[in-house]
Amino acid sequence: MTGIEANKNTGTKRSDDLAPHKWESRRLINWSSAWPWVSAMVLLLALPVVFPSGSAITIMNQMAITIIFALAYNMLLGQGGMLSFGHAVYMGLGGFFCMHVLNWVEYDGLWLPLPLLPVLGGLFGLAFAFIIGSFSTRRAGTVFAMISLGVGELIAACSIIIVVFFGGEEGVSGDRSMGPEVFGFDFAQQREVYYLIVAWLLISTLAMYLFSRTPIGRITNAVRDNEERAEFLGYSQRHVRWISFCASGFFCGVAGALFAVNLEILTEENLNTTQSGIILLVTFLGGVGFFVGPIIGAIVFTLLQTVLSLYTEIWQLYLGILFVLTVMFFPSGLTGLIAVHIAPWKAGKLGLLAVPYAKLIIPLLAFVLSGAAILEILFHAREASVGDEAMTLYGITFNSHSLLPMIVAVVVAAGSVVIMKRIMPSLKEAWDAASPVSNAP
Amino acid sequence: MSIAEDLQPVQLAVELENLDKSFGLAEIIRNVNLNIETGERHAIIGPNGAGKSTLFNLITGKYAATRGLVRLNGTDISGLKPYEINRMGLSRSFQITNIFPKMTVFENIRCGLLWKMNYRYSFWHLVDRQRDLTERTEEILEQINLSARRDNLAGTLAYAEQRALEIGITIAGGADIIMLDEPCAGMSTSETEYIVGLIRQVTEGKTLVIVEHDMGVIFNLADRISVLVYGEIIATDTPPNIRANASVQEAYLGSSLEEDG
Amino acid sequence: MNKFAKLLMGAAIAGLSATASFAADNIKIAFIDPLSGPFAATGKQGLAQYEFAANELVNKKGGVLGGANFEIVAFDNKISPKESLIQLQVAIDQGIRFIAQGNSSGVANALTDAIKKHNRRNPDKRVIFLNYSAVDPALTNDKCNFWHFRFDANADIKMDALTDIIKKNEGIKKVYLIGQDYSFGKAVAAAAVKMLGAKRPDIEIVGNELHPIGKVKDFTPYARKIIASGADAMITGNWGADMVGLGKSVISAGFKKPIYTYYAASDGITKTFGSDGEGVLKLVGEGQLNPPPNDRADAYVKAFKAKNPDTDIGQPRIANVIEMLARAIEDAGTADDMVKVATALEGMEHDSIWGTKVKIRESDHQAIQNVHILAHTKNDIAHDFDNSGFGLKVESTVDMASAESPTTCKMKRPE
Amino acid sequence: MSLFIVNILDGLVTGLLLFMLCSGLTLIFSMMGVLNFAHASFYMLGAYFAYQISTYVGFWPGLIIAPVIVGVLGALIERYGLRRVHQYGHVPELIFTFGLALLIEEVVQFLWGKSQKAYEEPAILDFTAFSIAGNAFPAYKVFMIFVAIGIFLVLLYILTKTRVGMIIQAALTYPNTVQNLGHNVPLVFMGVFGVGTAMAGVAGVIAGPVLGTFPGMAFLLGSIVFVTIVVGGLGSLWGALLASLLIGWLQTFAASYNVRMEDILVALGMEKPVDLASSALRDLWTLTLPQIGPILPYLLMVLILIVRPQGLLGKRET
Repeated sequence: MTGIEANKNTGTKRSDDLAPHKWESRRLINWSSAWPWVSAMVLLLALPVVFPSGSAITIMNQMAITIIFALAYNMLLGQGGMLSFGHAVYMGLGGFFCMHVLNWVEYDGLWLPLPLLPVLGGLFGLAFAFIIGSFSTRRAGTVFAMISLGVGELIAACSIIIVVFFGGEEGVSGDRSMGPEVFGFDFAQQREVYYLIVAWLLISTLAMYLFSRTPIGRITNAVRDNEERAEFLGYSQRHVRWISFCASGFFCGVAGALFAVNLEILTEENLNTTQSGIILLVTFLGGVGFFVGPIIGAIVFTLLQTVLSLYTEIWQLYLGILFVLTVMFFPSGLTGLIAVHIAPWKAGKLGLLAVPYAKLIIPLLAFVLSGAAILEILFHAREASVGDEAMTLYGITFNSHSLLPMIVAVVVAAGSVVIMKRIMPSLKEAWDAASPVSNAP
Repeated sequence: MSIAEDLQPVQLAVELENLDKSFGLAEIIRNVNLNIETGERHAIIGPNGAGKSTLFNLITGKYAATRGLVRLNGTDISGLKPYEINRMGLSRSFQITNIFPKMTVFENIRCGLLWKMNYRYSFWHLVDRQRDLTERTEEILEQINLSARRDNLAGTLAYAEQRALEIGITIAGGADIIMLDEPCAGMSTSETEYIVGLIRQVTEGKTLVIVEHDMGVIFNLADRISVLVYGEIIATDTPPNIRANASVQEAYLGSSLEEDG
Repeated sequence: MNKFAKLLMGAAIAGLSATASFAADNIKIAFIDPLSGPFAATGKQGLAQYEFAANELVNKKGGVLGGANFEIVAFDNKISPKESLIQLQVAIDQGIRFIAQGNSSGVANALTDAIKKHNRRNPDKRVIFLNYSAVDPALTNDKCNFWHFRFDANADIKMDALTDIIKKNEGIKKVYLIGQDYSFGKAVAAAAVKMLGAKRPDIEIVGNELHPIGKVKDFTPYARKIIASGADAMITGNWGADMVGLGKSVISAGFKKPIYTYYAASDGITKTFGSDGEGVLKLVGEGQLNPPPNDRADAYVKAFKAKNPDTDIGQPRIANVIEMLARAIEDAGTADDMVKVATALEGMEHDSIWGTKVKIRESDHQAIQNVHILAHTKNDIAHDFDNSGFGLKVESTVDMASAESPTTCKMKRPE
Repeated sequence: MSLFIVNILDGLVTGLLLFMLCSGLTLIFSMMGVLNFAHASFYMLGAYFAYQISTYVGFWPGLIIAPVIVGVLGALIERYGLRRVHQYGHVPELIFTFGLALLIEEVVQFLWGKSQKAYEEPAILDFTAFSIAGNAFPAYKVFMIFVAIGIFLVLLYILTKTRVGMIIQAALTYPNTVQNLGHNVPLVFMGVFGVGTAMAGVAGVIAGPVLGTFPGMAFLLGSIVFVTIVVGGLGSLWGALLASLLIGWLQTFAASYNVRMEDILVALGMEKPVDLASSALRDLWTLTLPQIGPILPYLLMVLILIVRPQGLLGKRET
């Protein structure tokens, strides 16, 4: 909101004495910066038409909530350089609070239209972040990480002990459709909830994006990069971290509220360290250095979790491998992988990479598939019940206990490694040619 | 001391009173007394390990003094945090280049402006939409001659450019007292000339406290010079007098001669 | 949003909807339980039993409704309520109308609540919840609903049976209660205090405590307290690693008295206890494997082991679920109208393969059946667990346990 | 009183076991500045390797072989994983070890399945060493105490009497001096990581039979190890020892004494609500010490970090 207003003010006061390039960047509505938002909105509105099934909508709801949570988490990790191991509690607490609010609506006649619930969740998350942040943000680095871990464990443990608020292991459940109707919607159907969540997704994402463009947002970056320097520019590193911690807490609370609306139940799992670990994984996988990183991470992770687990039992193993490989080889995440292509693209040299990539994709795909095949065959051979030796992989049915499929998989895997090694030099050459590296020192 | 006594009443920008600093058993700064006048260009010189950087860090609040007082424009600043001291009108640069390497040159300067232009912890302004902010930033870029590098990442600049940027960030907030820690360290002659010119230009009308090894720079720039040896100030005077001072010759230049031999 | 992500999402969800559009010749039962993560062993064991029971007890006999086979569709809920609700949605989308779940009362609570709401909001796509293992008494009391059926004896029923046995054992004067700090652990403790107080007022409860669930690294301090209390018997509702840790610590600290427990068998637990558990571990539960109650049960277990040599029939009631569901569908004459199927299941009396009658009580949809005290032993074991030679042998039996017990359930039936 | 003595001994066993993990972690942290999140995973690997070996050749060879395998594995992970991530900075390093912990748990489940493994103490130690008021103290626990103390003494000897030890000690006190060692810093890093993980492996080998060998064992112990070294002071070996024993006893005594909140509140002059079931504070009134025992270390850590961020005996922050 605030961002749009500020935008309006400067936009209307524009005078013509400025250089054209500045003028362009300050128009009220700037197409080049608005098109991602508009197209995202159109896409999000269209998705339920393309995928009308209840499960697809449930998954998309889950995805949207994860996006908000991951973006809020990245306000700390990516923007502020604060590594939190207990961030699930801020989302969880916001969600639990909203669950109680829903029950007050249902049983005590509290008047609250459902679309406003996330504001309450956000405020609760903010209040809690304010308290915890008052001491945890004094230092960055390991001390902050350890306090976050400790606080996370404490709250997660409390969720079992303090039954009044957390409902013990069965959690707190409620009914979202008991509030006043809004424009004729009572939010009983998943699709109505989808549009509610999507609206909040857009609002939160825009707000978090604009936050990163405010003075405090920029200084958060500065403190992350060089806290000493920031102190000598008049900023208290502690206050800067505290403020961004609170902002992150707010949006975590919003995500928690949407979770409460979507699944109508909050349990201990919303608070525990596993959940905190997952959001770290999601954010890092997507790429912490980019605003869109967590969005991509959340989409990919939710798909892996819900879709891959339909096809294989050892999806978590794949996820673990993917995560470790990402940290080792692409520390800037999936988005980083895409982002490195922007420079060649701008230089119009992306075409140079097409051929080497096309060459690489086949052995790479072969390697991934055969590697997965090795794991799947091993797993099937051990887990299958007697007589069920036939397994189907990539549409081929074979006996998992015989040696041949395994040999084939190993040979393909080894062969593709050899081929990839052969291709690598030419790929590197193409890269050198395509990247517009300035020769200036 | 003589000048300060001659021109009563003078305004003092920085006053150090019986300042001591120890790390464990090592006494780095011993009973330093120093008055720096408003508008003066004051240099601190001394051999390696004399405690120049420590003195800097004491004045700017990075370290707390073991004993003694630091006054800024007459106010005692002991125990204040660096950011509080900065808000009182003192700004410093660092011996080791200390910029925001992952931000653009433009943003580096803008970060230096935010507090002083009253944007502070605002989350209701968008930085890109603030005309005053952008204009001021570009003025400073112009001043430090980095307009062409506006959108480059600071970490990718050449060394001299980074040092210039460092000075740019330091003066951006418009502080009255500028403290520069070895701004010309590791530079070629031509680069040094460029930086000295820059310093002279951007500190016009301000109090400058500078630590530097390059004697050419010091004698060119400073109104007065203090000589720090083993944590003690052995002399404070005008450049010609310092040059002529026997104890300085002995303690400072002498020791460097020995090293050469 | 990014183009790449859009594509990926599109492809994946398209794949998802493709799996959803299979023809529905078979009657599908969604099995929603953990198949990955720390509780996967129990989940996979249950899945193997469901698949075997469906094949052996229904499909090999020609199916139901003149040829429709049962098909078990597995959904991994990672023992998370959140994932369970998502998988429930996926299952419903695939046209599945029968939902089986058992591990964790927390998940069961989430599911029963979600199913109640779903059935109210979508009367054309109603589903039935076959709870085969979650024993929180609340599910058939305050939280009961028309769509939920429980085939296991609940915690109160088991405790009722257990205290009936303890009542007859004059040697027990002091009892120590310990459990995990959550609803089930608390329910066990509360039932024990109440029922022991009613049946054997002379018994002193020398300890009644809860420990954090899944967080205790070393149970030795608890074992010390139990020994020091001079207890003649110990009752615990612990399961999983908490059961093994507690049991092993208590035994190695020198406890030689009976440990009455709900879950201390199979999934590696029987093997881990081995000879240490002999004469100490006593389970209260339904289902009789040793001695085999009849030839049919014996053959059934043998056939199962031949197919799944590394898995056990740890939850015999699964066979009852399948047989009774098949009967209900036959009786109702439909596998689409859930009101009819549920009505047929209500009040059904069934002669189980395990030699007991099973009756679904109309008032709360709780199965009433024989409950046994089973001893962990090596003697007279026809069907062992974990291929360890050790198994569970029926020591004493309470016929149709708690058949008349009260319930707070106010069953609301659809008109 | 007899229960008190038993608890002292039990707490000592727990504390020493913790110390075996913490000492390795402290060494690694001091030399490399990395908090190895996957440290407890190497402990788990130690238990599983030893279990596998024990099914072929019995317990004793496993005691030696399993830690060696774990150590070699650790060194390889340092060489080919951590060293690569090192260049990106500390946060990615921490995240790498975090991911490694997840991956190792998955790999263990992939290789050994999800059930508990029947890894048992050797028959020769399967007897009661002594009893205090009916409470048996198994011989195996005596053995654990001796192994832990033995390892501590060896470590102390290496640190104080050997050249490598001197280097490591220098690194403990002045982290930057390691950089001045010049030659073979990478080799020292790899060695320290290998030895540190091998020590975690030893802890796994001897704890596996007592605390259980199952895929969740690393997770259960994982964060408590961090808590211990943070409480003790990062980089301080004596601090790690102090904190390990402190936390060992804290947990043992917290689990043993049923101090009830009700008694404390009544003693403080508060009145117990008549209708407890509907009181908003009912959870507070029914709370007991064993219930909150496992979270006490976290509470301790948060308090210590607030009051004294460098830990009990630590000298440096970060």
